[in-house]
Amino acid sequence: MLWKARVRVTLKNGILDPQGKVLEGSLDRLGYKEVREVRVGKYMEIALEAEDAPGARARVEEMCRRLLANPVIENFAVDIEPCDAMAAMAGTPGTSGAPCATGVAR
Amino acid sequence: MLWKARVRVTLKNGILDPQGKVLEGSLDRLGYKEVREVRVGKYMEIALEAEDAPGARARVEEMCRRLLANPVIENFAVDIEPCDAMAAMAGTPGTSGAPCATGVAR
Amino acid sequence: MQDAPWREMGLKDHEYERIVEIMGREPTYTELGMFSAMWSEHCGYKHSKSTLKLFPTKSERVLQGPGENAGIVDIGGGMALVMKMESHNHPSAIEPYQGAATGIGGILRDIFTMGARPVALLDSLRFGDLSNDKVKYLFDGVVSGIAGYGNCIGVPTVAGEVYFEEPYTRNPLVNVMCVGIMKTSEIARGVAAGVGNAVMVIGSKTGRDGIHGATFASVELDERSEERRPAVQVGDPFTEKLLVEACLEIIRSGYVVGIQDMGAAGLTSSTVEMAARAGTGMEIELSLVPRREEGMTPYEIMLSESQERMVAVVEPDKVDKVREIFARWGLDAVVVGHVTGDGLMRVKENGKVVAEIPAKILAEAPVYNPEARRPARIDELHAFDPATLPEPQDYDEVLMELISSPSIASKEWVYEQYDYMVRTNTAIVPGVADAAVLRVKELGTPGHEVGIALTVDCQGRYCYLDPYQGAAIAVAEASRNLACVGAEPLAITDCLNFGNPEKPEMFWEFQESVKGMADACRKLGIPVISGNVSFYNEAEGVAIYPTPVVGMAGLLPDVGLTVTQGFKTEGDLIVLLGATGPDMGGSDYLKVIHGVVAGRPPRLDLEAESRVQACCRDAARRGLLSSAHDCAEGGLAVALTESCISGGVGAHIALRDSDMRHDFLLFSESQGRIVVSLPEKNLGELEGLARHHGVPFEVIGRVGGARLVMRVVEGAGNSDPAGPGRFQMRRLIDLGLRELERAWRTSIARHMTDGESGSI
Amino acid sequence: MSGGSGMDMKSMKKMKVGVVIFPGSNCDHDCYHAAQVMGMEAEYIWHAARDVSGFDCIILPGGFSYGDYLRAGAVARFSPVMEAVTKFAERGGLVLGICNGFQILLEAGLLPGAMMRNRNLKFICKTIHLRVENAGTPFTGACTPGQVLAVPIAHGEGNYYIDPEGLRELNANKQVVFRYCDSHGAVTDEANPNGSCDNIAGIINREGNVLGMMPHPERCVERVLGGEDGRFVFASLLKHWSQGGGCDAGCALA
Ligand SMILES: Nc1ncnc2c1ncn2[C@@H]1O[C@H](COP(=O)(O)OP(=O)(O)O)[C@@H](O)[C@H]1O
Ligand SMILES: [Mg+2]
Repeated sequence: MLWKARVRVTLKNGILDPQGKVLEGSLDRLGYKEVREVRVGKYMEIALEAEDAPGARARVEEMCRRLLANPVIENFAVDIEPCDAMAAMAGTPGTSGAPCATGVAR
Repeated sequence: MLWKARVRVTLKNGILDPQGKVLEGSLDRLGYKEVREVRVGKYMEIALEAEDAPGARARVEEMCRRLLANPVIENFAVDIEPCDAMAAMAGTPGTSGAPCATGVAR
Repeated sequence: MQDAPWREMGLKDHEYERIVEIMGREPTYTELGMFSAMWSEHCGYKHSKSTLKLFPTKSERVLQGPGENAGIVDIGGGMALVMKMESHNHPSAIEPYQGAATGIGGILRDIFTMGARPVALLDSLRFGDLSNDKVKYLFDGVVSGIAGYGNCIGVPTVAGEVYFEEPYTRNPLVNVMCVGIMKTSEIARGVAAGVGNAVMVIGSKTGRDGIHGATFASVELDERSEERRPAVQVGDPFTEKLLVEACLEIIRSGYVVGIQDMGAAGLTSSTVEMAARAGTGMEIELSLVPRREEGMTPYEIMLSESQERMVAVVEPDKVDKVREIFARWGLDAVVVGHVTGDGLMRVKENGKVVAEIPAKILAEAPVYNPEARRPARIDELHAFDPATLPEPQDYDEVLMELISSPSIASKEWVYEQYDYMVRTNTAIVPGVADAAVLRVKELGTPGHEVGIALTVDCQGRYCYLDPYQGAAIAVAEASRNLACVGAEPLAITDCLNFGNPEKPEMFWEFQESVKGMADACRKLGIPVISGNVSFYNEAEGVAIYPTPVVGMAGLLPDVGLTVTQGFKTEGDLIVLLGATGPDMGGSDYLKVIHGVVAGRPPRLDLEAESRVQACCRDAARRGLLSSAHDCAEGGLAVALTESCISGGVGAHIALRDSDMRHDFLLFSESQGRIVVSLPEKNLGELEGLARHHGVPFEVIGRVGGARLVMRVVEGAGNSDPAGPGRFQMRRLIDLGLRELERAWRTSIARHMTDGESGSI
Repeated sequence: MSGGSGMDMKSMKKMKVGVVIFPGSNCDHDCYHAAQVMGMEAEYIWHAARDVSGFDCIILPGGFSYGDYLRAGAVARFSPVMEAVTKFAERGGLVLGICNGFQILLEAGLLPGAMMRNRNLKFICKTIHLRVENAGTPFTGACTPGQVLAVPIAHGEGNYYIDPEGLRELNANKQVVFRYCDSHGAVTDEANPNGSCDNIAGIINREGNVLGMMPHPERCVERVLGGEDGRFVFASLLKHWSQGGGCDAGCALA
């Protein structure tokens, strides 16, 4: 079965995030005074075959440990959803009814 | 009240994602033959004050349109969660009981 | 077919009628798309072709003039230099990072497609006023896009220019130039020769990105432009790096008959142009083209401008070898068709013909001779008399303001983002001299290699006031910049940026500029070997300044003898070669200090210009000079400031009085002037050279101290200008080097940090 | 200074340097050229190679391996050649990672710490100053302790990070080999171009045979390019080699 993993990679606590700081400054200048903090990370969508959700999660977490995140400075979090062929048409990365990566054939 | 917005910015359908292609190749060489596609985007966590969740969402979506995403090539999606002071200690960006941005004091 | 689909594609009704007439039938949708791309201004040069014929394009050194992907000149020793410049203005206005990045990708392909290894990039940039937030966003994005692509692919960006002027606010100019080096024996061309040979598509897969980019470049920007997102592509410098290596390998191996990159109009233009050049035809099968997306129509495949793709024509028995080489670099190389003898461009999808057009007809867009009309503004602007302006009280203040204006200030903020040293050939890095210098490792001896000098120049304001004169000055300045490092001009590549040529005033600007450039090229003996025209640079009816950018390459027999612009040694004499006149029209002094853009641009005496340049070059080659720097924007005072800052040493200047106002004396932008410094013992020899060349020569001061002090000697002709004055001296400028340097060096960074754009 | 201190006689065997080519390497030919200028014998090593024996030193050059997509060096470290390089290093072979090469060594775990984006978020290309903090390594033996070198940098991700404990260890073991400094040798925040932790520009492993540095010594071994301080690094290697500290012999820190 085809699954979609959403991977978020963020800098560990305590590690300075210059990109986040720059965005805070820019948002402030644009008038968003309510913003308290911005942290910038990476986001990946991975479409993969797996038996079940736990199986998919285990594989993706392994990919994160080996390649997708650098454990010295980064944390990661993985969400697994079934690929929804219908939603794949939508294009926007919704929160539910997740499009399968981008629905693009390879 | 303090909210936490998770912003995911992804390339629009049909737009080339060179990073995703390189990761696909690399994961394949590492033996993850089950991977069908990888798309790489950006991820931001924004801690902000707002009356309620819809209010927070509206503001963050506006930030996305104005600054955080380039509508010419990118889509964005926003999730809003209440800031959970307890979880803020955890450090890892979990899916629920979201830490507030990274819990780093400013 | 819906109502008049050709209009949406940018074709005129009469052009459509002509197509129907030639074809003897209505074209299919795919055919119409192919026509509209090939007959767009961008690919077809409809409005510019007849004017461009004015350029001189030959010299003993020219191996390839205009007409191929890039021009080539012989630099001796069996080696050749390849060069080309191109614009990516409209994509950069919409998506500055990717727009600029893919501009770099495209110009690189034009070079290695000829068989040359790209060795240098240059960028010529124009934006609006830097205090505008949108301008900052564009400027920041464009510079990081150039850096992102150029650095990643490992080609140094060695020189460029940046101007900030209001007319470029909505329509910035992003012109990029690439230079390559190759053996003359390895020149490859974009020809589809040899009936039966295989046609291969190489590199990235084809997606829906950039469909109709050529058309997009051929219309004015409007509020809908941001919605034309398919016209924006994402660059993949990593794939292109592999493509460079693999293409150079197949060219050297002799396996390819012809090769061409897929630029504007993608598969259509590359196949059609290759067939047309060879007088052959081609048949391709679209189902064989590797695709990134499902369900692409023939129209989309033929017009996609996905980046990092090439077309190669290969003898059938070499196909496997070519495939092998590409596989080693991790790239696709797929046979999609073959060369035919019938002159037809035939496109099939799953065996069914979807387009069939004579290649020649597609490649030869209709040629127009539009109406030209001198704009009314010219006379008004020329009527302005700078002498009516008040003379400033405090010249220190004026100089500080001038050197802090972003167009004059240091461009360090820009070029420090570029890797200008990779490949270890850059002998003169940015900011050190008027032109970049690269050694050619293959020629000469270690430490004394043959050098190539590179520069890009154009002052759009001059061209706005007088396009003929402004364009001629661009050529003269580029050549002068080469003379300052001691190099001899080899050839020009250009990028001609103008508004809508269908408007007679705009077309007049274009015509005048080409005439000005052509005349200057003839006079200075420099051929134009490649270039690019970018029309429709208008946003909401406001056109840019006419901006014919000149990219020039020159040759130095020995990089060890290169001269830089910084003053070096306390006690050296400072000499001005060339004469100063009241050339205030279009000057930075007028614009920055008085807020006026008017007058006539500086006079240009090409005879005098050529003599000054020859004199400087001779002096450099004889090793007489410690420094040389041309007087450009901001005139003599700014040139001296730059020489002081570059060298980290001050200067004492005493100018002979003339009947000119002191502000004119300091800030006039008279052409044909070079400030040199030299040890006193060389003075006689330099003076002899100046006399020999008939060049005005004036000792104006001495290097030393930590201040720039400029005085004017009032009274009779003086005999010892550098010494303590026996005459009445009026001090005009007295500024510490540190103060000058801080203002000049940090100006752009200061503009960029307040109200930072913060894009990520 | 004269470069080829270890190369007195023409007839003598030359020190043999292998320069790895990853897809996306840019400074491979620069390292190759510099090694030759310095009187070494240079040879390229393709990233798919599984054997790197026979070299006296291996250089992982600068550039953008795999486009530096995701993180600089993250993908390249899985190249087949890296297994061989790791074994080579374990046996005591000299490995020099320059810029992207340094990033790859970090990702591969051959050196501790990680690289982050420069603190100004921009690529930076310019000549900076370095202070030699440890002149007792095979890569700095021709330098004097505290010597200031002018060497170019060119990177977007050169902001070195290591946790406080790791930093203490680096310092305790004299593993910090180069620090960013001003022209007088003062290690100041102003002289830190990219935000690196403790101004670190180059570190060595505990065994003393694997060095990573962000600046590019190969870009300054010829006067015509404006500087020659990079010669010290190559001359150090030659010195070490000519004194018998060659390949497979252990090269633990003196
Ligand atoms: N966009 C740019 N890219 C790279 N280098 C640049 C750029 N703009 C300016 N430079 C470099 O900065 C230096 C000064 O440029 P400029 O002020 O145009 O000098 P000049 O008037 O002498 O031509 C030159 O070395 C030039 O190549
Ligand atoms: Mg200039």
